[in-house]
Amino acid sequence: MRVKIKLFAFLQDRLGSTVTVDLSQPVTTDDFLMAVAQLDPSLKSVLVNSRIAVNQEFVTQGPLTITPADEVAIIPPVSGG
Amino acid sequence: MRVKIKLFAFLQDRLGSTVTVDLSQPVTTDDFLMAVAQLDPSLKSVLVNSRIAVNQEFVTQGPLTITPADEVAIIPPVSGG
Amino acid sequence: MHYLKISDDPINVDALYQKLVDPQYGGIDMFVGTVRQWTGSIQTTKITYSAYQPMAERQLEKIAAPIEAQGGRVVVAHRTGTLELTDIAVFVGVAAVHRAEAFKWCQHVIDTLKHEVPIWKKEYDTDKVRWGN
Amino acid sequence: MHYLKISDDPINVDALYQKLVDPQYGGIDMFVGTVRQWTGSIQTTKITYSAYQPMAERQLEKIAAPIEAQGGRVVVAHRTGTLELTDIAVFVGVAAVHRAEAFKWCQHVIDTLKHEVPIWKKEYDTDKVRWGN
Repeated sequence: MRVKIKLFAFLQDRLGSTVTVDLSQPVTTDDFLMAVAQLDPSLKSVLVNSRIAVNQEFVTQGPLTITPADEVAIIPPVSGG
Repeated sequence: MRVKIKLFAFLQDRLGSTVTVDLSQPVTTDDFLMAVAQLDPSLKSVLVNSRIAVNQEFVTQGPLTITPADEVAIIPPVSGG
Repeated sequence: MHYLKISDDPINVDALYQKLVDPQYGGIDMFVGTVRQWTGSIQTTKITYSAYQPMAERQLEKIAAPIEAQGGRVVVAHRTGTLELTDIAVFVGVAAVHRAEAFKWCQHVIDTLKHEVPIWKKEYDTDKVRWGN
Repeated sequence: MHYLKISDDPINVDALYQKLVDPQYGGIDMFVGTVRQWTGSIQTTKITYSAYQPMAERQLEKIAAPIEAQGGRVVVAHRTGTLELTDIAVFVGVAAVHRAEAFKWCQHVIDTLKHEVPIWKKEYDTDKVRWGN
């Protein structure tokens, strides 16, 4: 299944605001992170510290079943405030 | 020696902004408080919780030698803020 | 650099905030104490604050000095006179490099002020007039 | 009653303070985070904040809800866009009946925000550009 993933911050600077990856269901959060790491292996150190949000809620490791309607995002370490 | 004492808050409402009392030197802080308590015994409960300031600094129990140039004040429990 | 003032003038949060702004600081904590209507079943209508003004400013100076010596900046304003509901009685602001210090120092200043600074409130409640807390 | 906003609009301390004023409260604690010039020997010239805006507001909602359930009021504003030295990045204000709660809750909101709210800073330092802290 093709899944669109929103990217932010440093990841967005490097890969743009969304990427599309191929994943087989059900998906773990590590699957998302590793699929993006394959697009650019130099991002691995940021990705291992990132979390996944589905429909704007953090999710724990999974496994998850994603539908095309779901909004998936990778949340690198936050630095607001 | 006659000593002028500044009063504040509840004490000032009752006795005015200053009172003059007779005290023999050297003076303890309790001497000041008890001299004022004699002017109005109903103030004793406030006075036992009050502190003495000389020249705008809190002083501990004494004994103190006061000169006419010193500014003596009774500081009832504070309630600012 | 600190600013410590006890006066009848109304307290303006924004003007005092501006005194804390500086590129060396990243965290500013400000505490504002206002006149509250209810304390349990007691209803307050107004409060009159009085102070032993020169001593109160000296006491504030002593509270601020060790914080400034550690690099913070302290701004305190306390009202005297008669205040209505929601009026500001006290403003305590502390600017620091990091936020943990700003919080710690700000709380220290207001906690110490409430014990060591000669200011008194006369509270006009609907049942009676109360001195102090 | 809370107000939680992430936007490009400059943050106005006085306008946000006004949202916290209420006769039921006696203590208001406000934390303001500003753009600081120096972090050790690193000199910052500006910071650009970006956010996953709808999720960030949802996360703030979750932080504020338990405080409001206990009777407090929470006001948070966070900037996005490019900020210069001394500009306000974040305002967190909490109003409570008593001051101890105002301090505790305000610090809790900013501490939690810094871990759980998807906002990022891109810091332009004189030596290089840094993402995050």
